[in-house]
Amino acid sequence: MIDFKIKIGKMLWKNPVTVASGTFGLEFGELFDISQLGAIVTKTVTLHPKQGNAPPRIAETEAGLLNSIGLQNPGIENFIKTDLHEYRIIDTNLIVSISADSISQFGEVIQELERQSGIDGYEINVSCPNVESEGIIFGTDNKTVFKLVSMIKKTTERTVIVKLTPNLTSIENIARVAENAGADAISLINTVYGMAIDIETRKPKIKNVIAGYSGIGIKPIALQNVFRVAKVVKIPIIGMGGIRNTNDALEFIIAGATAVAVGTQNFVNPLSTLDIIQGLKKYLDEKKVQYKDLINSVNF
Amino acid sequence: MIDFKIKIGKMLWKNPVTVASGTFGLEFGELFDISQLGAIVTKTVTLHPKQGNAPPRIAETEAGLLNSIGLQNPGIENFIKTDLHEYRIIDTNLIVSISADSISQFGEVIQELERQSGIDGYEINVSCPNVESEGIIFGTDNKTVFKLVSMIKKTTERTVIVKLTPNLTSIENIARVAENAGADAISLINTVYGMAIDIETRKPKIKNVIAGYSGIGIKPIALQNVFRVAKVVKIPIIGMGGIRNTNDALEFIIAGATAVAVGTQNFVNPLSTLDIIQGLKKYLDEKKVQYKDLINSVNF
Amino acid sequence: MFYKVLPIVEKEVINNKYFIITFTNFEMAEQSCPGQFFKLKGLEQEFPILPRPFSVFKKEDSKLSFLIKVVGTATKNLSQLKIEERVALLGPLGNGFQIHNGKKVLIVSGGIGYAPLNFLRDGLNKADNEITFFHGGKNANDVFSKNIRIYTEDGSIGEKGLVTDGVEEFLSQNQIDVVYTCGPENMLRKVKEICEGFKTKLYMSMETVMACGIGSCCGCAIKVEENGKPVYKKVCKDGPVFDGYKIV
Amino acid sequence: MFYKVLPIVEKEVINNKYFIITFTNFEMAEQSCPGQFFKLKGLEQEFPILPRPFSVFKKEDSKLSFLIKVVGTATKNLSQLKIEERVALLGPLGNGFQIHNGKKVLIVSGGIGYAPLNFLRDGLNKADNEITFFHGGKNANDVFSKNIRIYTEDGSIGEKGLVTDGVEEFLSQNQIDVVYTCGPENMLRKVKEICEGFKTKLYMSMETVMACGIGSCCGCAIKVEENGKPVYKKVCKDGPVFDGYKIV
Ligand SMILES: Cc1cc2nc3c(=O)[nH]c(=O)nc-3n(C[C@H](O)[C@H](O)[C@H](O)COP(=O)(O)OP(=O)(O)OC[C@H]3O[C@@H](n4cnc5c(N)ncnc54)[C@H](O)[C@@H]3O)c2cc1C
Ligand SMILES: Cc1cc2nc3c(=O)[nH]c(=O)nc-3n(C[C@H](O)[C@H](O)[C@H](O)COP(=O)(O)OP(=O)(O)OC[C@H]3O[C@@H](n4cnc5c(N)ncnc54)[C@H](O)[C@@H]3O)c2cc1C
Ligand SMILES: Cc1cc2nc3c(=O)[nH]c(=O)nc-3n(C[C@H](O)[C@H](O)[C@H](O)COP(=O)(O)O)c2cc1C
Ligand SMILES: Cc1cc2nc3c(=O)[nH]c(=O)nc-3n(C[C@H](O)[C@H](O)[C@H](O)COP(=O)(O)O)c2cc1C
Ligand code: FES
Ligand code: FES
Repeated sequence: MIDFKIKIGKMLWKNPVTVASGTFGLEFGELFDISQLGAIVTKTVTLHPKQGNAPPRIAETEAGLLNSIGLQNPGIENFIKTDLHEYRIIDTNLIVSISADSISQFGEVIQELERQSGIDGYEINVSCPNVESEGIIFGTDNKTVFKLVSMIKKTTERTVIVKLTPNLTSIENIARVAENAGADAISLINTVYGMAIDIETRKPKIKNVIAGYSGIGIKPIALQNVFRVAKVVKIPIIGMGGIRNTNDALEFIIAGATAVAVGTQNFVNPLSTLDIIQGLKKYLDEKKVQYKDLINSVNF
Repeated sequence: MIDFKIKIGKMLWKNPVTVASGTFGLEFGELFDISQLGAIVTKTVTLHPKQGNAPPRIAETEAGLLNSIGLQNPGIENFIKTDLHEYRIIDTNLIVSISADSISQFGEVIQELERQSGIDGYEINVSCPNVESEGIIFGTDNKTVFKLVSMIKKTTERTVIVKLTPNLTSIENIARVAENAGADAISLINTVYGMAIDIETRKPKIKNVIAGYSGIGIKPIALQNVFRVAKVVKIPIIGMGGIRNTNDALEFIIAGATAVAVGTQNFVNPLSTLDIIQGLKKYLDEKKVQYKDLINSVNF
Repeated sequence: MFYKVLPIVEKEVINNKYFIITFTNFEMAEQSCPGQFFKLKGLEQEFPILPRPFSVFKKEDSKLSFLIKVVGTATKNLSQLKIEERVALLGPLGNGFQIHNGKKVLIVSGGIGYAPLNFLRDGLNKADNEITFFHGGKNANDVFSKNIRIYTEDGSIGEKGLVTDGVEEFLSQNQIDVVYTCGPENMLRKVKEICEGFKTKLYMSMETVMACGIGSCCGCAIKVEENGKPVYKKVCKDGPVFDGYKIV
Repeated sequence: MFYKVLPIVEKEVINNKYFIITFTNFEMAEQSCPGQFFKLKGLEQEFPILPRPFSVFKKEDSKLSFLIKVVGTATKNLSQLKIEERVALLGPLGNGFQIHNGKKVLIVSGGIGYAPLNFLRDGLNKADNEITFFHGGKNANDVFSKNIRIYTEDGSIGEKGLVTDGVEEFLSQNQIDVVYTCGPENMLRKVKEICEGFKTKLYMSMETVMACGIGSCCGCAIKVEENGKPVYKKVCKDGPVFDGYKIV
């Protein structure tokens, strides 16, 4: 029997496979038993409801997907009343992805969630603008990340995962800062800035113009980010960015990820997480490797 | 007759199509008359010869190319004796791409080249480490770029193009800095950091581990960089990153590029630059647009 | 809703723009109602990445058919598949058309909009509706049935003109309870305008680019009026069929 | 060197691993010498992106043939092309084998390494060389000619064993001037070791991943000894054939 239980912060995962925030929902439960996942990461929720960006919000490029959903979500109060009730009874780890406009608003969201049972961890989505500092993206500013993560760690005993954006000069620096501030794990990468134009109409293919690029086209970028971060932090990494199948997942694990998340591929094959869980088992079995020996095992 | 002569600094280009540094060489002259290009950009040359990185240097990913050539080149002296002699007699603009370890070494390279005729411009490749500042990549540090470009502008009357790396937090800032320091044009993007692993051997597919990612997979990234830079600078932009055909080139032009460069696609179809020149003519003709009205014409 | 990989069991090439592919699956067919759709992707076809949405065109016992128009790469790839080749299907998805009983209904179809409306007709027939079916296309190639009132822009078959020309005339001469429509945006807008005048019920099947197709990603947003306010609805889950008057 | 889009004029499927495709072009054929190669890519096949290098396997008047082994996506894609479908060809590329006159030569081929050596044999024949041809493969499927000395690992045809076993024996019993070889890395290393003992000339055709194929990108570097020092050479332009003793 292959054992690939892993620990992410205080959480024990039965396997290292989860889903990327925003690409998954309770609807997948109609297709398979989602308690089979190592963890479930919710769509990002915010304090107030968000109606999201004007459409078109999705466009396919030659080798990936552009999206600009604009964090459409019902707000924390409605989230608690609706989705959370269903999520919490699913027998696996529940990670709520959260975002906010300011550090204090992050605090408010966490406080709301702290009153709720059934949540195992938070994923802090820092890929959005901080209104308190001229709209600079939280995740690109070391000081802000330090303050934010420190604050959150004081507010909760639950596992705190910081989800990094790749759109910056040094992913190592920000990862170190997150670790120093007490983050239990790091997940990366969020989408890469991207754009596409319809040459007939000269309109941007995404109404919001600059969008988030995901899918197979970003895999090499995601991998190098995971690899670089794994060299500088001790906390576990949840790797993502273009993972479609077992082989892609293995690349991330070898590069340094303790767990992997599937995003865009959920839209292609909604069962791909299950395929990957099976595929990883098979690989470990055939290669007679222990899962922990596979993590961060690039052979130079 | 379609007229798409453009000005890049002091250069007049007969059309807006050139090649990306490192993906082209005199060898292409055996396949077509390369004086038909708006300009030719040489491989990056350095002061001293460089033997380049250990192989494998090239790996194909699902949607692009990874390379880590390590700036293999014969050094400025040999370049002048060999390639430059052949390039200078080609009846189009010649842009020599240069790089160095330090600002002063950049100066030495330029001084060597200033003694040579037949060069129309320099492309300053700032995607490499600066030994004078702990190996930080030149192109990610505003102050260094300012000093470097100012120095070069004092050294030469020729057109100075700064080629930006996309691996940073704010491409706008560095572009503005380059413009303020006197750059005549900006070219972007250089390759994106990327990586791939062979899951059988667990070896990185590129010996040097982290490599430069190019080709269609980076097109959305390149486009948004061009678009963002076009909003903040007045000097012309030479756009590149994944351009394969006329439609791709048009996206860059609409996003804000005055000229476009073909890189990886030269390896797929060595005549693609010619196809694009023809294709652009046809588009302008059919749409009855002036080329200058197409540049930076996103229709929101 | 199911995700299954199924072989193509029948394929009919209508002309160089349209084809029909058929799959057999009891559960999927059983659950499919008119107006619902599936996401389809050839199993070996890596790019484009996203499976594409296609309405159920016909259901016969366990057989599900899709009428597909070749417009870009994904549809071209599907058109090249042969019988026995495998396709990944996700569905049935979305909310179909509401079917009333014993009404006088008009179906207005434009181009490939015919696909869901063909299946709808079967449903309406079973509920004893009195159906008039108008279909418009650019030319004879865009016509899939001769049994209905046809308009083509070039007049190569049926009446020359836009299908909406006929709709206006027809509604002014007939008392119609419900209008069902699917087709290009311009046509939908025009149909809505016309129907407003006659105060019919109006069901419209909408299209947007889709990612998940099941309501999880919020990618397929469309602006719809709700309690007098514009809100974003998901075409894949709240639609694709909407009250035509509520589309903003 | 030319870049041309040409239709496949002949296709021969040898077994499920190997096939031969043939093109007709006078200029390309005229310039091609044994050991040279072309980059090939199906015109409609977008991914993988890079055209792949294949040695000239046979030349007959204006006809150029390539023997291709299916190993990954690009070769699989090529294998699926039918006669008349178009392929973009760039070539001939690289430096071929040096052909001496009237020598005793041994050709040592492993697997798909047979491709350039087959064409080489024709060239050597014209220059009055006395040729012995050894070929090794995993099994009978890896054998393309019966007219030569065959080794297979499973003994399903020819002698059972590695081709290099035979080479050792042969060189110790025969006075050979020149050895030409192409095949998997392990085999090349072993051939080199053996030849060193017998002081034959040794020409080796090497493989690396290639991007431009014409000497512009420096992507295909290989370490070779030059004036006693290791330097990087371009397999696509300085090779693919190298003095086997100089490979580091
Ligand atoms: C609910 C619904 C039902 C549909 N039913 C049918 C049908 O029965 N028969 C039929 O032929 N077509 C149907 N379509 C349209 C069909 O999905 C598109 O024609 C198809 O996606 C085009 O893909 P492509 O790669 O060939 O073209 P592309 O070149 O990719 O795109 C052409 C156009 O197709 C649309 N499109 C592209 N990607 C997507 C996507 N991921 N999701 C949705 N639309 C996209 C866009 O409007 C785009 O401009 C339906 C669409 C929807 C939303
Ligand atoms: C000079 C030369 C001559 C060759 N002649 C022949 C021949 O006559 N017949 C034949 O069947 N094969 C030949 N090959 C090998 C052939 O090029 C590879 O098998 C082919 O590129 C594999 O592509 P793929 O996508 O099917 O496999 P992949 O899965 O992409 O790769 C399998 C292996 O092929 C090699 N490869 C991948 N990409 C490239 C590339 N861009 N350039 C070169 N090699 C690559 C790598 O070693 C890789 O591990 C030759 C190679 C070279 C360098
Ligand atoms: C449609 C869509 C919506 C997303 N929404 C969110 C989100 O709400 N919060 C978040 O942190 N990341 C979001 N992401 C980013 C993904 O979680 C993931 O980091 C990224 O897509 C890279 O993984 P992939 O290539 O496997 O999709 C979204 C991605 C997509 C494609
Ligand atoms: C093999 C290879 C070598 C390159 N060498 C250089 C170089 O020497 N100097 C440079 O500025 N950019 C170099 N580049 C980057 C390209 O000039 C270009 O910026 C990048 O590849 C993006 O364009 P593309 O996607 O069209 O290839 C190289 C790219 C490749 C693929
Ligand atoms: S396509 Fe994902 S919510 Fe509709
Ligand atoms: S492949 Fe470009 S130099 Fe050899």
